[in-house]
Amino acid sequence: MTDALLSVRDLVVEFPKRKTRLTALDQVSFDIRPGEILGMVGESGAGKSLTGAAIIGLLEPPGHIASGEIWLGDQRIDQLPYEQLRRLRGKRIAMIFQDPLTSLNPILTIADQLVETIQTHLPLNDKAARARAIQLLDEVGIPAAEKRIDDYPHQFSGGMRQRVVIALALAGEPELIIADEPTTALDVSVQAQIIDVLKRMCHEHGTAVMLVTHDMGVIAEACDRVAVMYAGRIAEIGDVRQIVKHPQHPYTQGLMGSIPSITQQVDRLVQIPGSMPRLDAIPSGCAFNPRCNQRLPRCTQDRPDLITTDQGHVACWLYEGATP
Amino acid sequence: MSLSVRQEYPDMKQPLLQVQNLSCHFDVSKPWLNRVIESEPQRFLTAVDQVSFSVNQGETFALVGESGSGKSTIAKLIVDLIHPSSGEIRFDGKILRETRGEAFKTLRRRIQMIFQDPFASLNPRWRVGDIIAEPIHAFGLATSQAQVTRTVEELLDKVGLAGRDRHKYPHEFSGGQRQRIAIARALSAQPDFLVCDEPTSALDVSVQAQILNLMRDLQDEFGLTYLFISHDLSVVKHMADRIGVLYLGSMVEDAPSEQLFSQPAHPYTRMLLDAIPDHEMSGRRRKPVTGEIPSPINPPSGCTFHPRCEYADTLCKEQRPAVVTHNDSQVACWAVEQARIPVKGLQSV
Amino acid sequence: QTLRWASAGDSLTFDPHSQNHGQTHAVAHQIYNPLIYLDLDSEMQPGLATSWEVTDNPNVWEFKLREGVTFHDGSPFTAEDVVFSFQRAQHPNSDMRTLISSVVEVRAVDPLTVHIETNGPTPLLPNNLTNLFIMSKAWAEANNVTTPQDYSAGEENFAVRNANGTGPFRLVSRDPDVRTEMVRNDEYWGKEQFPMEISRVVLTPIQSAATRAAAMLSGEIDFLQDVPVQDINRLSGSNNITMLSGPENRTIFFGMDQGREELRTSNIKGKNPFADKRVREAMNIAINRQAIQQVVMRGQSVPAGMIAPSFVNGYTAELDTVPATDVNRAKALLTEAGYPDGFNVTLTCTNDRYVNDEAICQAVTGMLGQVGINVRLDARANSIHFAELQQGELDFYILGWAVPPLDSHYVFDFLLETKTPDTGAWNFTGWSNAEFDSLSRALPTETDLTERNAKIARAWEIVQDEIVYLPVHHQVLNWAVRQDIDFAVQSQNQPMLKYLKFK
Amino acid sequence: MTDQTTPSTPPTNDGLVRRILDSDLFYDFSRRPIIILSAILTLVIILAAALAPWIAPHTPFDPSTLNLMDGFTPPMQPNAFTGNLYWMGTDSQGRDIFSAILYGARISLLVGFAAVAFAAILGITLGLIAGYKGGWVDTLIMRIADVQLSFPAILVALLIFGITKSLIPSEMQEQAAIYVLILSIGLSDWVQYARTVRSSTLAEKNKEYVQAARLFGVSSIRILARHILPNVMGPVLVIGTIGLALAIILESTLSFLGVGVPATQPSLGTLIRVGNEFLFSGEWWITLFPGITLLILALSVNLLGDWLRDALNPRLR
Amino acid sequence: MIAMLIRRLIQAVIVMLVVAFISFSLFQFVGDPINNMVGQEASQQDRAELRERLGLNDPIPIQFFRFVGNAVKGEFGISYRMARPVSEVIAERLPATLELALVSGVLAISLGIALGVYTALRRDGWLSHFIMSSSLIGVSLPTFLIGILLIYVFSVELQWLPSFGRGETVQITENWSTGLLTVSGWKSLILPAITLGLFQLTLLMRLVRAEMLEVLRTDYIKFARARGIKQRSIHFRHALKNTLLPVITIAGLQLGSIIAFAIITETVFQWPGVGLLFINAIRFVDIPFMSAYLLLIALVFVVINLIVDLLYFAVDPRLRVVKRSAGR
Ligand SMILES: Nc1ncnc2c1ncn2[C@@H]1O[C@H](COP(=O)(O)OP(=O)(O)OP(=O)(O)O)[C@@H](O)[C@H]1O
Ligand SMILES: Nc1ncnc2c1ncn2[C@@H]1O[C@H](COP(=O)(O)OP(=O)(O)OP(=O)(O)O)[C@@H](O)[C@H]1O
Ligand SMILES: [Mg+2]
Ligand SMILES: [Mg+2]
Repeated sequence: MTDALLSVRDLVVEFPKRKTRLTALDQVSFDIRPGEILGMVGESGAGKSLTGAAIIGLLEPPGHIASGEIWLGDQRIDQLPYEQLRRLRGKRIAMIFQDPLTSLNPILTIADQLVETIQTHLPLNDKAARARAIQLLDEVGIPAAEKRIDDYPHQFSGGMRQRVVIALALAGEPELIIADEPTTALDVSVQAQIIDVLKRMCHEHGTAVMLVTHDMGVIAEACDRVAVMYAGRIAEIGDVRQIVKHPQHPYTQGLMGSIPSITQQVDRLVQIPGSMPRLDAIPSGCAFNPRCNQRLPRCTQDRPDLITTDQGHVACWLYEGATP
Repeated sequence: MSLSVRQEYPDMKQPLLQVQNLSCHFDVSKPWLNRVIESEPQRFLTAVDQVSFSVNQGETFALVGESGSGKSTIAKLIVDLIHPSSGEIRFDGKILRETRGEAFKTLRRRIQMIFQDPFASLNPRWRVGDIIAEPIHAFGLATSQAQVTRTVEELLDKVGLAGRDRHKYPHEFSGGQRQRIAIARALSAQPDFLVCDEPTSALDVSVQAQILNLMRDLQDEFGLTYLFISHDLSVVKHMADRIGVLYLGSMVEDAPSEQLFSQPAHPYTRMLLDAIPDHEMSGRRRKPVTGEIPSPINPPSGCTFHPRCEYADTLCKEQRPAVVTHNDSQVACWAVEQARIPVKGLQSV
Repeated sequence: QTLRWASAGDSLTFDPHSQNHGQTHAVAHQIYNPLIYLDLDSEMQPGLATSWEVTDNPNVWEFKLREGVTFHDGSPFTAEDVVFSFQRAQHPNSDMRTLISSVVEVRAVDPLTVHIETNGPTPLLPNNLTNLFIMSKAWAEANNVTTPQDYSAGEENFAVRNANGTGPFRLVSRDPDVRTEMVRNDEYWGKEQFPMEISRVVLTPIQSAATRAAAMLSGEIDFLQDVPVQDINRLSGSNNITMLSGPENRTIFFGMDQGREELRTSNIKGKNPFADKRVREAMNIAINRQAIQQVVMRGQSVPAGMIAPSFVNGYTAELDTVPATDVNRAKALLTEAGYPDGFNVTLTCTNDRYVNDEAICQAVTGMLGQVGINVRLDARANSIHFAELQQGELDFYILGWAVPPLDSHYVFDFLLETKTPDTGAWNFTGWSNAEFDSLSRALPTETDLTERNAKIARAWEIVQDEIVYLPVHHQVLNWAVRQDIDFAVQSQNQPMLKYLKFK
Repeated sequence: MTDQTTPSTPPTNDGLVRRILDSDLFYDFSRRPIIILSAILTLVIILAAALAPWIAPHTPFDPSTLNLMDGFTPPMQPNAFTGNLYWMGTDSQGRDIFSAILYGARISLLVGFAAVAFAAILGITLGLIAGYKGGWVDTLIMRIADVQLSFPAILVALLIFGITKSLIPSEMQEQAAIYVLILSIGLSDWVQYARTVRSSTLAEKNKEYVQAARLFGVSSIRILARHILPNVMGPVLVIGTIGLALAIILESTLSFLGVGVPATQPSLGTLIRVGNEFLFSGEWWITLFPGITLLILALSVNLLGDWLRDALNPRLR
Repeated sequence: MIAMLIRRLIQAVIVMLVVAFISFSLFQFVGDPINNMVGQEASQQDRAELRERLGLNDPIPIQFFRFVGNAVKGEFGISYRMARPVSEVIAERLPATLELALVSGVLAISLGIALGVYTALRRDGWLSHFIMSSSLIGVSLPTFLIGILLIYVFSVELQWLPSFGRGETVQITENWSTGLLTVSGWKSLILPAITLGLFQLTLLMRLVRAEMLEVLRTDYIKFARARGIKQRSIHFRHALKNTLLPVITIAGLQLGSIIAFAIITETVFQWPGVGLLFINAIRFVDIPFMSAYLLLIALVFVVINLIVDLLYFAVDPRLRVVKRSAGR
């Protein structure tokens, strides 16, 4: 575990509601190693974005971390005071949001936003910061960066804006980037470009990435490891190849099967009945049990812990007894 | 009214929908005064440009293309939500826009649509039962309230919901369930033809699978014909019998599904196919896509795809390619026509 | 010593002959002098004239002028200026012309003597001259203001905002409705005669009653002219303020249109209830004047039985007795008159002219309601009220009347004589009585004072008997001054600041 | 377009109470004592005003029932002349302040509600049409709105007053006053509704449920009335509530300026205006009690409106 | 930009014409102007002559154009009430109103923005709650009551500040006298300015707060936080500017309505401005003054709106660079 850059331990995020508290993240644990790209998949509402927000400390009140620990290297960061956390953000952990159209401040130029970010984290004078900004834009593949740096966000197309966003995230040379669905708002064709940029930057800078998405294609293409989330819990974590080829958790299996394939023609897709439970109605035991076609009696009562199997980690009673 | 009884069509291969040279321009000019002062001409956005295709009874025709390529516009043109600038749309041999009275009402009833956003396509203030019953009332398909209720319950049952759900409001349902309600509403008009504009793109894959399966079941049961719009090629491949590829409002290729995937002719089709993420990790290399889709207001000259095309030459820049038919497919590409791109089976033309 | 003076309304113009308007005259008195003026006790005092008497020709009055008087611009005052001023005041633009309508000619006999010839014997001519100010002929000619400002046409001339008088103060600056500043005229002819302690006067009109009271209370004002009656207690309770009060030359009363066939605003059709004296009497005894005095006026009024205040020639305490309020008798009278269920009528009232005018009307509305007369109250600004009144469009209205000449004839002439183009200018009651008319018309030329007073008494008898108007009360004048000021009210509501002394 | 033959039944409202009690709105409501208090106070004032003829001890609008000698009776002290006791005192005419407040609130509320209703109906209708039809209809309506907007409420009201004053014969002015108030306040306020409804309509009309309805050949009017209208009412409710408070205040301001209802039938504003003259002279109760009533009413309604706005704003949840 | 300006100008002209038409209609339909001009005694023939002389027998459109022509020249006729040319009266009183409006406007805008930002940033602080609650009281109390209360407390009881008028004024030009150059002028200004500005202040404050909260929830602010940008910069560089954009419009409108609302304040404080004149004009049905005032207010609004639009243009890059991006 010592080699992990980010280590999340039993993270619980709660939203106080009328009478109860909603547990949006329930005992989430995972690690990211330096330079590694960890994918986070799961259906809408599974808690992917919340995990990212919790790590960088941007949970929106009344949401809060109820228990658990988040370690960045040797530093525990889930209880840092605001100012320390702020210094961390952008410098050690950066975040990219889904919508490039709304992520940039519309009334500041790209230069304004980049230079400010750079100077917040690096001791550079205006000129040097600007040079660095141009270099960053260059790196993420903005043509004629020098000319376009003084443009406003609305003068860029969607794909270009997402590149700017990536440049901004990279400005403080962070060790970890949390990318929350960086390509969902973009076209398939542009998607591939952005994923490429992201991958390249990580390799070049040795940055670790937590890539949140619900697109298995993106996961398969970009990630080293994948965590599958279901109803605020991690259902399975493992090597991307393992998960794609040999999913263990029945949910993952269903998920993989429900994606139409272009290589084979099937008449009916594999279909998981029902839908993910709402946070206020998570069934006892395994959250997936009402939809599971391999349900065991105990699934309805006892919650499975994440156990280690030879192919990764899975939270499912089917694999109980597998070697830890 | 009973749902299971359907008019039978004598020839299943009869084209139910024929679209010919359909074009749609939107006036995106600046206000008149600005134009005068800045001496700018009036500007039009060509959303759909000379598109022709036909859909056979009982088949699924899919339209694919990048965002802004005109898919939704075609869908709206077909269901008569907007009016074409030129070209004609024939449904069952009749032109919707030229029919009047009862015939118009009947035609209108026979073409229904399922929208992309299941959250916006249901009126949040209406109960599900009333939503589904709206077409029944509007088209006068029931004679009594009891009949309406029965039909609504039957429909809910058909799409995998419970009859008592009709008392609930849309917000009490998940996205997938709402899309089922939307489908039930479309079905309540007893249509023959369903235009489905990205019906699953707002849904999670597991729910998408449910909806796609449901749509297939309904097609089998009712003999429905689909115009299926999606940007997800793998979904399209799963659903469609025939696929049309749109680029900047023009149809660049129109081919049977298998053929399109196995022998893509147009460079754009190839590019799209190459860009499909390999989620199965079959080891297929994904080719990076070059460039971005140009503005439809000022489309490139000649073949609109030429700036992004590796096969483009001067002819492509200057002249718009004609549509070439081969086998069962049509392609609009100079390079294909001039055989600069090797396409299996095309040489025979 | 600066005096900060506030009033409800402002002077309308400094052109002394343009408007016959109380506050306009009140301000003008500080700057201009008439030949004769009324002092704090409403006694006629020599102003620019030192003496006046009828000459042998009963139609000609002789005025001796004061010697050594100069205008503010230094030019001397002569008989020519008097002749000029009278001519000016007779111009059609002048509002003062009716007061001297009897004047045929004004002649300068010598620089300090003028003769005024009237179209008949006019014993009360001096009474009409107390607000007739004398301008400098030379100055008027130099500034092209030889004719008065045509007020209704909106004309403005040099004299409107500039003044050159002979009075105790000279005008420094003038911002209509906002602020008027005057300084002491050290060349004033009466410099030695009067205290003349104020060196500067700043006049500010304050419309809102509450603000007026507040300004006085907060010490921003030294002298407040129109004290709201409800604030008298509060003001007099303040250590820094002295209240001055005295009878005012103004009586408030109600008029009823008795002449019409049918009232405009009544449910009674085909006849006019007001035409029946019993109805008028019923109304007269339905009004509880004491209650109005005590509650609405807070004691600051004198319940009235006649429409002339005590200092007017012809006034008697007997005539002024207030009828006892008797609701039952009023009801009986109405029944007798054929209105057992009463009737409807609209009372039209000002809300910005007289002290608590609207409240008085409301109170009367209630009182008449109690005897069955269902009154609808319509209160509005005085300009509209008077415009409609003068068009003869009102059935039942409020009016207040002052008698500057201090003689009953003024009341008769305006309010009671039969309405003709020349008489009864403000008689909108439709009341007409031949005997009364002949009595009244004989008055101006009646030189025998005993005979004259007898006629006046007889005329009043008729009026009182007929209950032509319903008098309510005589107003009491209240001024508030800073505690260290020694001053007294003047019944015309014209503060003569030259009399003001500081303790 | 052919209209449908069978009218569809409106959604039944069974279980409405249950739904309300279940709703987030109600939950939020039930947790805010101040809001509950505001609601109760508003309700009490409205009820008291509505029931004024039955609960008021006197009829202040009938001058013949007043005894002038009762004038200026201080609260809870017997009148010096008549010995009558009024727990809120009396005004210059001997009117019982408490009754006058009830009747006055009646007028204020009547004017407020009617003005809001008038403004809302006008604004909603025009907003719906502008938003749905678009094009020159939209431009025209919104330009008119702009012109209207450049005249603040008070000015519009004063103007209409000035005009009607000279147009209406004076004997009718009194009865007309209240309608003039309603008209002028309503006219000065519709723009807000129109703008809000228009922008909501613009958003709603492009939503797919509207397109779906068009597919069934539902007529524009029906789409507007049955589909769009219910969905744009949320913000209207908020504006309406706050507008009610504003209308009540505006009414009192106009009455204060002397252009409102006549003093014989005083609204809260007229009561305050009249009482204002007696503030320095020590008869504080004449203006204080109506003033407090007005403040409580406007404040409660404002608080409710404020809360409603936050509660209905999904982004604040 | 130019096109926008022209369009705005055309719109402004149309608005002014509409208002002019309303004003003109006042003359036409509200009472016979002749009646207001001549005395009771004027004969039928005098009236007819005057009609002819004033051109009241001309066709309505011609009269309207003459009215507009005169209005452009600043001639509105003679006030019925004051018997002086309306334009002159207005010119004399306008400085007082403008000064009052300006000071309250500045007060409302500066304090409104400051408090709005404060309460948005310290959303849950007790001070914010206090400010928000008292602001509600502020909008629930009619302006005139506030004025009266202020007079009662500060003039009558404490005797700190004058209760009425403008205090000493200094004549700057022939028509412009200012109270801003004297101590008593400023003292007199305080209470009316507060009374007048309070409502707009609370309105602006609530608007700024709501707008700011909205902006603080946007993605770009979240993204800025995620980049570790300093709190100060996020609040005042990133959020505030975006907040103020929509506020400009409202602030502009508010400034306009301040002038209109001055009517009440001027009545309460006997402030010698045009508002006080207007309320009297209404009471006296002084049509020439009413119509001139109407046009004046419309003009003020139109001008403010124009300025606001230009300001918008200067501040919002999305508008400024329209041309460049369209040219791509
Ligand atoms: N402010 C909040 N109050 C209550 N519940 C919340 C709040 N924010 C998020 N949640 C809940 O937390 C759960 C996880 O949300 P999250 O945004 O992490 O999902 P996600 O996996 O990112 O989904 P998506 O793919 O739609 O982005 C959801 O069920 C959501 O409803
Ligand atoms: N009403 C309209 N006015 C102007 N332009 C329009 C209008 N509707 C669509 N367009 C333009 O027409 C083009 C085609 O739009 P359309 O919605 O058909 O694309 P699409 O293929 O459905 O894209 P997406 O995948 O994003 O839904 C786009 O450039 C769009 O901007
Ligand atoms: Mg998410
Ligand atoms: Mg689309």
